[in-house]
Amino acid sequence: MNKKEGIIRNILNSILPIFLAFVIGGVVIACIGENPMETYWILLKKSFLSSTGFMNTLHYASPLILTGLAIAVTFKADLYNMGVEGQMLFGGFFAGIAGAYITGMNPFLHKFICFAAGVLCGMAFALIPALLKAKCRVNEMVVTLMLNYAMAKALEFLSTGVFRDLGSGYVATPIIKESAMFSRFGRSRLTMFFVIAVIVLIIMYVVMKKSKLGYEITAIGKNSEFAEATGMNVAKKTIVLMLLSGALAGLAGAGYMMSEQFKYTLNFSGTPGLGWDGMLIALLGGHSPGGILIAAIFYAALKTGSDNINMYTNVPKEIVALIQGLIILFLAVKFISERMDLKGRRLHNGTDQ
Amino acid sequence: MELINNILYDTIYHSTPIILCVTGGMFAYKANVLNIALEGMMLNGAFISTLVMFFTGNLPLAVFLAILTTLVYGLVFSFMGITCKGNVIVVGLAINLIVPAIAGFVMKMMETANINLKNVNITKYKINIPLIKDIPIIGSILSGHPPITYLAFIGIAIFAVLMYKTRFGIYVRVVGENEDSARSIGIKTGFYKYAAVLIGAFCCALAGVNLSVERLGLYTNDMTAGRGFIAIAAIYCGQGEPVLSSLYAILFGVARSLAVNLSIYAGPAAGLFDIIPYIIMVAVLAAVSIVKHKNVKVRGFKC
Amino acid sequence: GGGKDDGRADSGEKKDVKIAIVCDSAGQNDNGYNQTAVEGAKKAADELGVEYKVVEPENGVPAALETLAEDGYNVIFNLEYDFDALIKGVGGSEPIAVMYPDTTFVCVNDNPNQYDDGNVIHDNVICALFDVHEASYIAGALSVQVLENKDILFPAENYSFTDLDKGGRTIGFVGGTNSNGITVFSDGFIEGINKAAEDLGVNYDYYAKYDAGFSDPATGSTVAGTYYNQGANVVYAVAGSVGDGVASKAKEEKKLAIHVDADKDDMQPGYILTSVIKNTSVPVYDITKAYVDGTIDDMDRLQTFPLASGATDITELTQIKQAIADTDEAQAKWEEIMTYVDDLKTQIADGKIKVTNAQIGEAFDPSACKNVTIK
Amino acid sequence: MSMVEVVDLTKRFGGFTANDKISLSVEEQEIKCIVGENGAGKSTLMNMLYGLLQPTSGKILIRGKEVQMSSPIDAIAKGIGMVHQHFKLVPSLTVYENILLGVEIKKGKTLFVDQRTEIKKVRELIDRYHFELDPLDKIEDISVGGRQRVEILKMLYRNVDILILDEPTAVLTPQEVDDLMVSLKNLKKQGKTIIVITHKLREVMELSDSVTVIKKGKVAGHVKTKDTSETELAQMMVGRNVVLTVSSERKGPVSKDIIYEVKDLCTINESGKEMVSDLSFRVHKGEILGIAGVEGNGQSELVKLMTGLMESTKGTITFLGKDITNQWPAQLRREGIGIIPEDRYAQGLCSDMSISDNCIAGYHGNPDVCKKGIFNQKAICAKRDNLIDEFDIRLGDINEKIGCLSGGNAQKIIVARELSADPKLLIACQPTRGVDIGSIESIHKHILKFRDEGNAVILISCELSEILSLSDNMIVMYKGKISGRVSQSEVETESIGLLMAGIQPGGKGAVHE
Ligand SMILES: Nc1ncnc2c1ncn2[C@@H]1O[C@H](COP(=O)(O)OP(=O)(O)OP(=O)(O)O)[C@@H](O)[C@H]1O
Ligand SMILES: Nc1ncnc2c1ncn2[C@@H]1O[C@H](COP(=O)(O)OP(=O)(O)OP(=O)(O)O)[C@@H](O)[C@H]1O
Ligand SMILES: [Mg+2]
Ligand SMILES: [Mg+2]
Repeated sequence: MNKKEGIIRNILNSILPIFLAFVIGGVVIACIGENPMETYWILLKKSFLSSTGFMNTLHYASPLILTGLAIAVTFKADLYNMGVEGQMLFGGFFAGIAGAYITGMNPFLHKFICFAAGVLCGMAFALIPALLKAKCRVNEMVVTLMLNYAMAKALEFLSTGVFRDLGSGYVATPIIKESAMFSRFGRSRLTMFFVIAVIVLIIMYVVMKKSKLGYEITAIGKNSEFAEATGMNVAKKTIVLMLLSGALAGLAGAGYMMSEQFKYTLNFSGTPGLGWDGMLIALLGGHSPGGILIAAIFYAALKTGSDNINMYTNVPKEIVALIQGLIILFLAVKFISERMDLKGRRLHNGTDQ
Repeated sequence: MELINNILYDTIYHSTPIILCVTGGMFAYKANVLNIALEGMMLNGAFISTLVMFFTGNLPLAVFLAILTTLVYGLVFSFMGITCKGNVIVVGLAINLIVPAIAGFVMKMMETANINLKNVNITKYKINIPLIKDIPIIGSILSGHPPITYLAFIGIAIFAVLMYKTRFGIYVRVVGENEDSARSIGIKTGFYKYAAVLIGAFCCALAGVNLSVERLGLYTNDMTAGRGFIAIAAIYCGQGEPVLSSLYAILFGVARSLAVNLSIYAGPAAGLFDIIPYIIMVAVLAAVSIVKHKNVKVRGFKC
Repeated sequence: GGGKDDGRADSGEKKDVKIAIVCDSAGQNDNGYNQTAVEGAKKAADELGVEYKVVEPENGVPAALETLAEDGYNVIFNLEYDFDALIKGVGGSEPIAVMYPDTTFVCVNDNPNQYDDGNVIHDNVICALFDVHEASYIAGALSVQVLENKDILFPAENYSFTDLDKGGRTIGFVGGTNSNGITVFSDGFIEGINKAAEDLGVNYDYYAKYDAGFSDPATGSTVAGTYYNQGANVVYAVAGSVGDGVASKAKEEKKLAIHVDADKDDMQPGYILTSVIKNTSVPVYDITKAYVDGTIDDMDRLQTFPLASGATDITELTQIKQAIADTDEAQAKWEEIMTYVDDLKTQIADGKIKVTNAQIGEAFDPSACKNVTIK
Repeated sequence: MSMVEVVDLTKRFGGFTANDKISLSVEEQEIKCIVGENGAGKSTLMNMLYGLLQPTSGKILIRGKEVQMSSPIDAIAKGIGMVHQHFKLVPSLTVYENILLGVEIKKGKTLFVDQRTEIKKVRELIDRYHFELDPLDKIEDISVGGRQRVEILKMLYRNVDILILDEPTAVLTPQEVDDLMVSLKNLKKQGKTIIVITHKLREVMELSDSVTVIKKGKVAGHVKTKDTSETELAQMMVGRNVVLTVSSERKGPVSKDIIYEVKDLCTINESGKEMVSDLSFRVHKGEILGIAGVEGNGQSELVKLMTGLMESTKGTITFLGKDITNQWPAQLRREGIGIIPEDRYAQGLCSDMSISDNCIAGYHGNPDVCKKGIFNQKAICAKRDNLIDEFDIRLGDINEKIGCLSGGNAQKIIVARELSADPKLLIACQPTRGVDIGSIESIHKHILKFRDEGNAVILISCELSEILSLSDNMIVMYKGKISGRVSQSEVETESIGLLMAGIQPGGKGAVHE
């Protein structure tokens, strides 16, 4: 009974914002003299209703699932790893280097090495804020924010210097070898990478919902003093979680490299970047793996939809960005809150000391 | 000598928008609202002021509308995040997405990729202080900057007073520190949170005007280039203390100015110079934190 | 912006020729490279009756190329440097050029469509290259000529140049990123400076930054500020919006800037010496016309647009000319410089002057430029 | 005419009725005590009187007039002030800023706060009520008793006639409790009407004029204090006979086997000051060692050291012959040390997590609930049900969050959890703080039973009576050192009071630092 009510509320809470955003977007589209229904139909048709389109959507959701998870494991533990973007870039970059410079390798092994490179790089990046937090109590949010920029610059330096593809007219690393590329399923862009992302998602589901680590993540997130006192070494766990997050981000970057980009360019993760998208996805998905999956697919649909609207209508793609922003804005709010009386409930805080 | 003057001048240049964002954002920080939309708000300030300048050439109107529209974003942020209790990070990120989307849309309608103010001569905005401007080092720090730059620095003091000497400041801090206690004596917590966010919006709008109209006379869609996030970092480093946080903002300005000015001597390694500001911030932060916690024997992060 | 497409492009019933422009990240209204391509498409639409579509891809160029080809566009222009999927094929799939043999793909700014031995890979891919190094060369020579005569040319009250013997013989370069697409400008520019300096028997200093990015004008402004303060009197920016910051700084410092891509001289009139134009409308129109005329198969698979073609050049200099002092002496000097410049253009066209072209992999030799000290 | 009258006041939280038609009246210049078990609805009732909660139905009358209060501001305007169970102070502000919070004095019509006048006014206030406080101290630096006084002054400054105190003595030292009672009686003399919620029947008897007992949201009875006794009140509250002081009588002498030994232990606080200095003591098998002392004399740090939450700068701790200095809480629990932490909701429980999650906290890595890092949900539920059964923990919905439990039951979960892991030593800090008498009785019984099974207990409490009644031996701490050691047979409350103040009985003067 109660549960059912909750589900209905959750559904309404996710549909209402989307609806509202599309209405506002529709008004804007109508204002510039285009047909909103037609525009939306293209969005829907191309992202969901055609099989290739839907598979493409899943393809673009793959890295988002992973960056979403990367954010969720830390945010849930009240650790603000804003460095997922940088970790993803770092991982993607060196997966690309491993993919480009190692030759004559068995395809399976080669991909594995690339993934390993990506994961290790992601973890290496995450280790810095983790150690600074655990050993010196430096605010991890600030450090990761800063290192993101430093990382982007450092990678630019590397890709314009030692790892530059001299044959290319713009800044790019050499393209990765065939053996490191995921091949597509049929005519869609979908690759094995999606399957890998889903497997990781399932593993993370078990970790977060059923495991000791998941329990500890929740406890640290809800009350770190409690966690410390009941024997979770918060400093150590901080390192573990940051490394896990970095590994997921690195995996996302590596997979994106091997299934979509194939070389590192300065626009590797687009704007605002897969790591930032991941943050939204984690928050929208309520830090739960199931929510993250849905949010990632939805977000990817908007992204592909943006291209399609651009291609099949005269509506500028900024409209899609606007709708995207509005949806996120409205999704932040629970329009239908829990029963009013429940909302006012305060939990005990313990004696004041 | 020229180089030193240059470095100092550029330090002020690069510090200004960050200081404005910092002084604006720290009230929200103190009120326990993470205003991650500083970036978007600053961009909006830049966009609207440039747009209005482009069409009217009327600077006061441009500044006024920039502030007004940014305050609208501040209201949206507050309404969604505070009144509707939405997740403020999500709301902030959404605003960071919406602002460039709207700006991009408008520019698409104008069929341009950036707005260039041909009617504006930015040297006109520079205030050259007689006498002082000729003193070597001090001259380039104190003279030749546009008005908002001076405002930003004066703002540090004003906001420090506002934060610590007035009822408003006390309430904002109380609301952030212990909302329950604020409520129990009848402080309208929502009002102070709104106010804190709106101060942030106001300052960000000025930062945007400074960045676009005053300094460059043009607008491009990602001209804020992460300065809002740097400001957030500076606020956290300085724990929302006006002077300390601003010092971090200036530190960043120094590092950035050094990076730009020295990189022309660095040859191929110049690309690495851009990393300096960020590394310096992290290093300083780590050092400060180590010193601060050297006596802490309590385990865990709650101390 | 937008084209004529009405959203029913996939009906496939129309016999009309459809062309598409895939923009790079600067977007269709960049007042430069993308925009001129769109203008070319518009002209083709007006004069040849083709349909055109402008795409600003969000999910990468390859995806856009594929979708457009799938939807039956006949000629697709790719303005971004991303060609691997098109030419080589990625992820185990065929190259897009092979998947859609009936579509003509045009790669602008690069020539990926050849084997190492120079043979063409795909017959349905045409590459268009601009000899911007030649235009840059002219810009470099012009800069030196103008600077050496600045006291005659410009009214003193409008400009505050650094004296030539106090470090004023300095020229700066701000590049968006360290790639062939950028260095090609710088190399030609240096050679042009060297040529004029040699002719006048002077020596120039040259500052360059190749990693200013493309988006933050404030960076451009500060970097240029540094150069100007080091004595530079001209700064050449090949860095998108960053260049706008450079131009704005030039006006602030009352010195000169050189812009790039389209004629942006009127952005800061009088303070932008010239712009190096890369007029993409020429290849867009020409190739579309060839397709419509049915002569496209006879075209060379590599189209180069040298200085002589008009697709790349410096501007007409109308803006800067208005800033020249109203004295006879100045006007005469200006004419003299124009003659000098025209002479250089002819020599380049005749092949008497050979400018290094980094775009096709030629290496630049600094030691050949004895009159320029690269800092 | 009664000062405050409440008629048929009802408060529902969703389907749950926290207050059910409560009626009571408080006369002018009366001290009224309200007693009842944890979760009976006392705080809810008071929160309605103070405008923090709105009644679902019923009336509130002040001086005979019906009033509607939508916020504390209304309540204060009507002359009602409240000191909460959990203080509502702002730690980073000073005493005077906290007192004047919301009623700052401005410099004329400017925005600025007139700090000088404010400080002066607060000084006067402190002097008028003979409270011991420095207006310039920051709240985070003063003792709990001090904070309480600040809360009271905050209300007095606002000229309230009716003062509500919710469990004011739960966190005070005996001295502070005495001081508070004197202050309250003074206030009554000065014309104030006072309502006090407390679990301590001794205080009820000493302080109040009349008592109202609340049970499960309903009034169980009104009595005049002079007509009743502690036992009768306890009976009314719990509905059965309660043993008010559990006797620690033991069957034989304490064994000679040392279980736990602390030697020359030292640690410093953030500013480098030594908070525990060269502390040594031993705990034997079958012994309850009480540690008494005025708060702020290093007990808190000692507890943190013993429970692995803090590192020592010097000294050792040995347990069963093994060096366990500076081990982490998880290791300590694995060695066989059960820990009842000082602050229930900060360290012992996580309010936002479920009951079952809290039941395994600290032992969540044990093989019986967790294999290869994956939880066995069934085993966890079984364990939870066991604990609830065995320790008679009363709760509504088993799937509720811990935060919804009443204080006593929440505390019982911790005790149950720690004892069920079969430790050899139990470190129990403030095990009954804020807990109702029924629960106190049961917690005390569990502790004694645990000792009688041959285990040892270290009991840290600022409730002197608790230490006196339970412990076999005790040490008193003063300024980070031990100022005295006494065994139960030779104990006198008075001498302990002196030891706590750092004075050796027999007039030997202060203990050396
Ligand atoms: N906001 C709320 N929402 C739902 N239930 C609540 C709320 N506040 C209190 N309760 C419930 O109402 C009951 C009465 O709570 P209250 O705090 O008044 O008890 P109390 O008598 O003060 O107990 P204690 O002695 O532990 O302080 C408890 O069961 C509590 O869980
Ligand atoms: N109560 C127990 N009884 C037996 N073995 C245990 C118990 N608790 C933990 N262990 C085992 O002892 C080993 C070390 O425990 P410990 O908790 O230090 O592991 P850990 O990996 O450091 O865990 P954590 O991540 O919680 O710190 C682990 O293999 C663990 O499974
Ligand atoms: Mg209570
Ligand atoms: Mg461990």
